Amino acid sequence: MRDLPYGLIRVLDHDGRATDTWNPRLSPDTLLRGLRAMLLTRAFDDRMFRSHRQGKTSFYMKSTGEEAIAVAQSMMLGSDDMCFPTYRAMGWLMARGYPLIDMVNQIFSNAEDPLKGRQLPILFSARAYGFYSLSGNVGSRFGHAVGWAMASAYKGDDKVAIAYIGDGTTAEGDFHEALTFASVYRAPAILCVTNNQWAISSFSGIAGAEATTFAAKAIAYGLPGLRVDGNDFLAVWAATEWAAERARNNLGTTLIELFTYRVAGHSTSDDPTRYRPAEEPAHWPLGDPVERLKQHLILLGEWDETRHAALIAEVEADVREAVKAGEAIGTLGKSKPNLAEMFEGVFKEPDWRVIEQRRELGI
Amino acid sequence: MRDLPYGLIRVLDHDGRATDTWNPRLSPDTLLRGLRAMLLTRAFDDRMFRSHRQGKTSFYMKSTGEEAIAVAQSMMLGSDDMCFPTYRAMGWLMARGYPLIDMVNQIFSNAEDPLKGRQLPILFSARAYGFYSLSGNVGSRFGHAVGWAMASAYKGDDKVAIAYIGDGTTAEGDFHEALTFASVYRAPAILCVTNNQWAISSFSGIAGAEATTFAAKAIAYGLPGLRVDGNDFLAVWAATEWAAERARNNLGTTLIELFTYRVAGHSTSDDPTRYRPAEEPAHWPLGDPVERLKQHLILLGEWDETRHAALIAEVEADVREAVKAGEAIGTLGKSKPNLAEMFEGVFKEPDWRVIEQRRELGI
Amino acid sequence: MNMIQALNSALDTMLARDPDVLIFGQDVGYFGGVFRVTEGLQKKHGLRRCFDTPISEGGIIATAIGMGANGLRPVAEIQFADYILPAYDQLVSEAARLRYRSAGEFWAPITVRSPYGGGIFGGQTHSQSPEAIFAHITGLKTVIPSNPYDAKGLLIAAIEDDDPVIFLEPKRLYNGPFDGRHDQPLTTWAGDPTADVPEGHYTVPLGKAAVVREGDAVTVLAYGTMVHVAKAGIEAAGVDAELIDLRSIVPLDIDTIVESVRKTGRCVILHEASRFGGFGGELSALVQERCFYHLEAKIERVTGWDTPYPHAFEWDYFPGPARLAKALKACVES
Amino acid sequence: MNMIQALNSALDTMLARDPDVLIFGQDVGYFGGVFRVTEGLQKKHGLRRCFDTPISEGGIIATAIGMGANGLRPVAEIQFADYILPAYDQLVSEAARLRYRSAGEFWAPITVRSPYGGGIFGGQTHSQSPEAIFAHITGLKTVIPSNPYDAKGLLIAAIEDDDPVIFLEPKRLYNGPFDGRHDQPLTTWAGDPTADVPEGHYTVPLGKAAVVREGDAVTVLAYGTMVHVAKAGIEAAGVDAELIDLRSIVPLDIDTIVESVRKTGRCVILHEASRFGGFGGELSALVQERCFYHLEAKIERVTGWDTPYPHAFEWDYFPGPARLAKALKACVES
Ligand SMILES: Cc1ncc(C[n+]2csc(CCOP(=O)(O)OP(=O)(O)O)c2C)c(N)n1
Ligand SMILES: Cc1ncc(C[n+]2csc(CCOP(=O)(O)OP(=O)(O)O)c2C)c(N)n1
Ligand SMILES: [Mg+2]
Ligand SMILES: [Mg+2]
Repeated sequence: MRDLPYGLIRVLDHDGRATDTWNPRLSPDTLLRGLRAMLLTRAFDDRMFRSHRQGKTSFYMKSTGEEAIAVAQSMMLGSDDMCFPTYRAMGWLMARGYPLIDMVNQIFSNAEDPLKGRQLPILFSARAYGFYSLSGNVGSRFGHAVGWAMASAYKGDDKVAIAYIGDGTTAEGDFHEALTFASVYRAPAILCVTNNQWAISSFSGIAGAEATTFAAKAIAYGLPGLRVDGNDFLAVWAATEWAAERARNNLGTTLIELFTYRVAGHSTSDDPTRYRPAEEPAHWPLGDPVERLKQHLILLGEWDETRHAALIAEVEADVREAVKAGEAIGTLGKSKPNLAEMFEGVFKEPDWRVIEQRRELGI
Repeated sequence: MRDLPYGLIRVLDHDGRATDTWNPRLSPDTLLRGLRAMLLTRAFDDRMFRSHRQGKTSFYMKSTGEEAIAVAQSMMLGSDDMCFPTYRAMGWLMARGYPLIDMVNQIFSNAEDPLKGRQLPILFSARAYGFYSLSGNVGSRFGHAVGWAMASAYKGDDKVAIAYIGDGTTAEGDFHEALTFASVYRAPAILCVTNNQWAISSFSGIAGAEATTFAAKAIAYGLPGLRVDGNDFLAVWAATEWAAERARNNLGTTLIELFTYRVAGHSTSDDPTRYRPAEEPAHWPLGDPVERLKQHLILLGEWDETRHAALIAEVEADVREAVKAGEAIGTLGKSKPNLAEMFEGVFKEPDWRVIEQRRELGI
Repeated sequence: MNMIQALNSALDTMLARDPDVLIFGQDVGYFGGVFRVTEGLQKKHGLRRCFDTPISEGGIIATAIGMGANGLRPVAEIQFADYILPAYDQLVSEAARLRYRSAGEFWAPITVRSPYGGGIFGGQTHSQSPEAIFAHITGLKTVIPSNPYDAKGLLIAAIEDDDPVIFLEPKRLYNGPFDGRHDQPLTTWAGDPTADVPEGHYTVPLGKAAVVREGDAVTVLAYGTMVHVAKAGIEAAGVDAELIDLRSIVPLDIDTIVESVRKTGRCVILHEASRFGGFGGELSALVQERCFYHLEAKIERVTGWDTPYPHAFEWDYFPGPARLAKALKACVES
Repeated sequence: MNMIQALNSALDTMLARDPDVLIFGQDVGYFGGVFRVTEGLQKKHGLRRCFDTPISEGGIIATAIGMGANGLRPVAEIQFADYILPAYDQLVSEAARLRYRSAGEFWAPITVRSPYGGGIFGGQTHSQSPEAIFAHITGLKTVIPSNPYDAKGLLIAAIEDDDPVIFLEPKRLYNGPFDGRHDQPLTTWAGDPTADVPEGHYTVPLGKAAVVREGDAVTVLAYGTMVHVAKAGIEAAGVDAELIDLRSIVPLDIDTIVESVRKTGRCVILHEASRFGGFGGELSALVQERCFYHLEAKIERVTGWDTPYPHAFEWDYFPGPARLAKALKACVES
C-alpha cells in the first residue's frame, strides 16, 4: 500500500498480453465497446479539429492518446455516479452514447446548441449522462466532486463522484482543499490526476513531478494513492473498480494518478513544436492505448485488422454524418440560438436589469 | 528519512536529561538566554491579557506553552534571515530584544504605536528584527516566505526564510501553493507547522490530523519532513539548525511540524472551557517547555529554584515597567497617533482621493 | 430576540423543516460559532446537519456548490467577511455561473453567511464591507439585514432561494441597534419592535426595500448598520428625510428608490465601505439616470474613506451620524 | 510595433536595465507566453530572469509579493484576467495592504500583467473585464492601455512604481486597433502613429488621461479596447465629442475628466464589463458630484449586459459603435 504511489499499475504488456494481478477480466464484448468508444473519440477529435481549421468553430481541444481513461471509467462506473470532467474527458460521453449531433451543435454554437450558445466549444454539461458542467477555468470543480460525494453519503445512497484534474493543475489550491475535505469527511469520491506530462508548454516538472509522483500526494492526506498506466484500458478499469469499491463501502476517497501522454497540441491555439521535440509524439510514450487494446483483442482471438479497419470506417461515418447534420443547422456565426437566451438563466427568474436590457437591445 | 515524518524528534527526556542523537550541544549561557526569553514572553502574555480585561486594549492572543518554538528558532537563525510569523510567534521578538515598550504601544494603539494605530494589537511588523508584517488573515503569508527565499537565492546571498502556519491553517490552499513553489524552485526556506492541536474550537482532526501527521505532508512535494517536539527547546533548535544548513547549501526547503499544545484560549475573544475539557490544559501534554528547560539546566548544575524565581521576578519587573510607560503615553482610545496617519501609506504617495478626504474630515 | 437569536432561529427552523439543509463552517458545530449564531444547532439537529470545517474558505464554498449540485441546500458560514476572499473564485467563477453556463442543468442553491462591517475595533481584517465586489458579479445575490425581524425572514428566503446568496450580517448590530454614537451607552434590541421575532417559518422577500421613515426633503439610501446611523443622522440634521433600507442590494428594489427620489428630488447615499468603486457609485448612477430631471441637488455619498480600516481611528473612519447630518444639511440647502 | 511587440520591448528594456526585475507566469518562459508577449526574453536574459510557474495564480502572486519584500521588482503574468480570481485574496489582503499595515516597513512593488476583454470569441472565461473589482481596493493601482505606445510607456511606469499595479492588456488590441466593427476586415497597427514605438526606456505616467479627440458636444470616457470603439461610435453619430482615454483608472485623472465635462455639459461612459456595479458607476457618480450644475443631460452608461460573456452572442453583448452612437445622439439631443 505504501509503495503503490511509486509503482505503476499495468495489466497489458507490450505485446498486448494481460498480466494477472490487476486483470479485471472483462468480456470481449465489453472490451470491444471500449475500443469503439476510443476510436469514436479519436475520429471525432480529428474531424472537429479540421472543422476549426475551416473556421466552423472558434476553439477545439483533443484528447488523442488519453482516450482509454475517460472511456474505461465511464463504462466501469454507474449511470447514477457523477463525473467532474476536464476538457479532455470527452471519451466519457462517447462511451455513454451521448448524441454526436448534440456535441457538434454545441461546438458550432448553432441554433440547436444544447448549451444555448453560452459556452465555449467542448465545455459541455450533460447531467443525464453523469457529466458535470465544465468551465474554462481549471481546477475549480475538483472540490465540487467532494461536496457532491458528501451529499451522496449524507443521503445514504451509494453513488460516487469521480473527478479529473490535470498534472499541471494539481498546483492550484483547489487540489489541496478538495483532498483535505475528502480525507476529513471520508467522501465517496475517486479523485484522478491525468498526468499527460504536459501543461500547455510546461512539462510536468513545473508542477513538481521531478520531486515525486502525483499519486504520492495522497500520502499527505492519509489516502491511498494509485499510480496507473493510463494508456492501459484494463489497468484503468481495474484501478477504478478498486477505488469505487472502497468508496461504496464508505472507506473514503482514493487518489489515482493516470500516467499518460498528450499526443496532440494543447488546443487549436498552440503549436507544440514550439516547445517540445517535433518527433516526441511519434514515439507514443507508453504506446497508443487504442493499439494496445486492439492487440489484446487480437491475441484473445476476438479481433483482426479487417474488422478493425471496418470499425474505424464505421465510427468515421457516424462522425461525418453528425457533422453534416450540424453544418446543415449552421456553424459558428452562421446560426445561433434565440438571442433571448443571452439574458436567460443568470438567475432562476430574470430580474429587472436583464429585462430592461433586453428591451434596450430591442428584443 | 522516510520515517522522520512519523516519528518525533526529541532531545529532552521527562526528567530534563538530554538524549544524544539530536542534541545541539548549546552552551549554558545560550540555554539561559532562551529560558529568559521564554519567561519574558509568558510574563508579557499574562500582563497584556490582564490589560485587555481592564479595557486597555481591544484584543490579545497568548502563546502560552508554545514559547520554546519561536524563541529557539529566533536565537538559532541569523539576524539577516526573515521570519514570516503567526500571531503566536512573539517569542521571536522577545529573544531578539525587541523593545517591550514598542510592543506595549502597538497593543495600546497609542501615540507612540510603531504601526501608527493602523493594526490590530499584536499584528506586529519589525523588519530590523527579521519579523515580517503580520495580518489578521491566516495562511496568506506562507507563500511570501517562499518568494522571499527565492529572491535571496536569486541574489546569491545565503539568507533563509522561516515561516509558520498553524495546524488548522494548513487546510488553506496557500499552504499547498507555498510548498509547491518551494519544491519546484528549491527555495532556501524552512516551513513550519505549529501543531498546537487546536484551531479555535476545532481539534487538529478537522484539519486532517487523524489521517496522518502534518510532517507527512512534505512527502507530497518530495521534501524532507521533520516531526519535532515543539516543547523541547533543544529539539526545536537542532531541527532548525538541520533545516537551515540544508537551505544555506541550496538543498532546498524543509517542512517541520512542531508538535505542541495551546495552553490558553485562542484569544481574548473565546472561553476554551466551552469546547474542551476544563482540566486538559492543566495536564500540559508534552510538558511545560519552560519547566523542561529549567530542569535541564538544573541537571547541568547551571541553575536552581532561587535563581529561577529571581529571573521570573526580573522579567515581570521589566514587563511592569514597560506597561507603566505605555500607560503613561495612553491606552486604547485615551491616546492615538496623529490622525493624519489614517490617510498615509495607502500608496507611497497619497493620491487626490485621500488628500480630498483629509480635507473633508477637516485635518 | 436579538439578531443573533433571530438568525439562530432561522437556521433552526430550516434545519427542522428541510432535511436538505446543512450548516457548516469554521467553529460552527460544537462551539456554536464565534458569534454564537449556530449555538445549540449541532446538539439539537446532530453532527450530520451542523458541523465544523477545515480552515479553507475555498474548500467550504466548493463543497457547498457540489452539495447543491446534488440536491442539498447548504448554508455555509465564513467566519468574517474579510476572509471570504480566498473563496472569491469559487463564488464568482463557479457558484454565480453554474446555472447559466450549463443551460440550467446545474445550479448552486447555496447561502453564504458572513459577519461584516466595523464598529467593534476589529482592525483591518475584521471590519470590512465587501458588498461591492459581489454586487458587480452577474449571478450572485447579496442580502444585508438591519434588524432581527428582517434578519430571520431574509435568511430563510435566502436559504429557500435557488440561486447563490451572499448573506452579510452587520456584526455591530448582533446585540443591539448601534446608531454610530459610540460615546453613548450600549443599547440592546430589547424593546425594539423588530426584536419581536415570531417563532417558526416566515420570509422577508429578497429585493424588496423597506421605507423606514417617510419624508419629503431628501431620500437617504442605506443598508445594514448604516440604517441606524441614518436614523441618528437624520435626527441630528433635523431634516424631513425619507429613509430607505435596501435590505438586498442584488436584487435591488429600484422602483422604491426611484419613486422616493422623484418625490424628494434629493438623495444621499450612506455606506461603511470605502468610497471609490463602492456600491454607492452604482446607486448614484442609477438614481441620476432615472431621476435626472427631478434632482434639485447633487447626489451625495457619505462613506468610509479610501483607506484600509484603521484600528485606532475607528471612529474617524466610520461614517457616523455627524458626517451624514452635515451632508443632509448641505443637500437640502443647496 | 504592435501592442505585443511594444509590451515585449518594455519587458526587455527593464530586464536589461534593472537586475531586480524578474518575469514569471504560466508558459512565459521557453514558449514566450500564449500571446507571445514574453517571446525571446528567456533566451536573451536567461532562465533566472524569465521563467515558467506552476498553474497556481495564488502561488504566483504570493511569490511575487515575497520577492518584492526582499527587494526585487517582479512582473507576474496571469494568463487571462478571468484567472486572476484565485489570486484575489493575495492581491487584496496582502499586496494592497502590506505598506499601510506595516507602517511602510514592507511594500509590494509588483506588476501583474493580464490580458482582459472580449472580441475574440473566447467565451465566458477568456473575455471578462474585471477592473471594477480592483478599482474598489484601496492600495491597488489599475492600468489599462489602448495602444502600443502607451502600452510600453505605462508598463515601464508600472514596473518602476513602488506600489502593486494590475496591468490589464486589451487582448483584442494586441494585433490591431479594433473599433468594434467586427464585420469589417481586420486592421493591424501598421501605419498607426501610436505604433511607432521608440526602442529603449521611456514612461507614460500613471494617472494621466489622454484627450484623444477634442470636442464640445459631449465627453466620452473610455479605456482599453473601448477607446477605439468610441472613435467609431463618435464618427457614426457625427457628434463633436471629446474622447478621453483614462489609461489608468487608479490613480484616476479626475481633473481632466471634470474639466472636459464642465466644458461639454454632457457625458457618456463606455466600458465592456457588465454594467451593474461596474466602474462606470463610479465614474458617473464622480462626474455627477463634481459637474452637477454643468450637466445638461443625464450621464449615460454604455456597457456589456448584466450577463456572463456569452460565446455565440459575442457581438450582441459587446458594446459596439452602434450602441454608443445611439447613446451619443440621445445625449446631445436631450
Ligand atoms: C485557473 C486557470 N488558470 C490558468 C488557465 C489557463 N490554462 C488552460 S489549460 C492550462 C494547462 C492545464 O494543464 P494540465 O492541468 O496538465 O491539463 P492538460 O491540458 O494537460 O489536460 C492552463 C494553464 C485556466 N484555464 N484556468
Ligand atoms: C483566512 C482566514 N480564515 C479564518 C480566520 C479566522 N481564524 C483566526 S485564527 C483561526 C484558527 C487558526 O488555527 P491554527 O491555524 O491552528 O492556529 P493557532 O491559532 O492554533 O495558532 C481562525 C479560523 C482567519 N483569521 N483568516
Ligand atoms: Mg497535463
Ligand atoms: Mg492550532
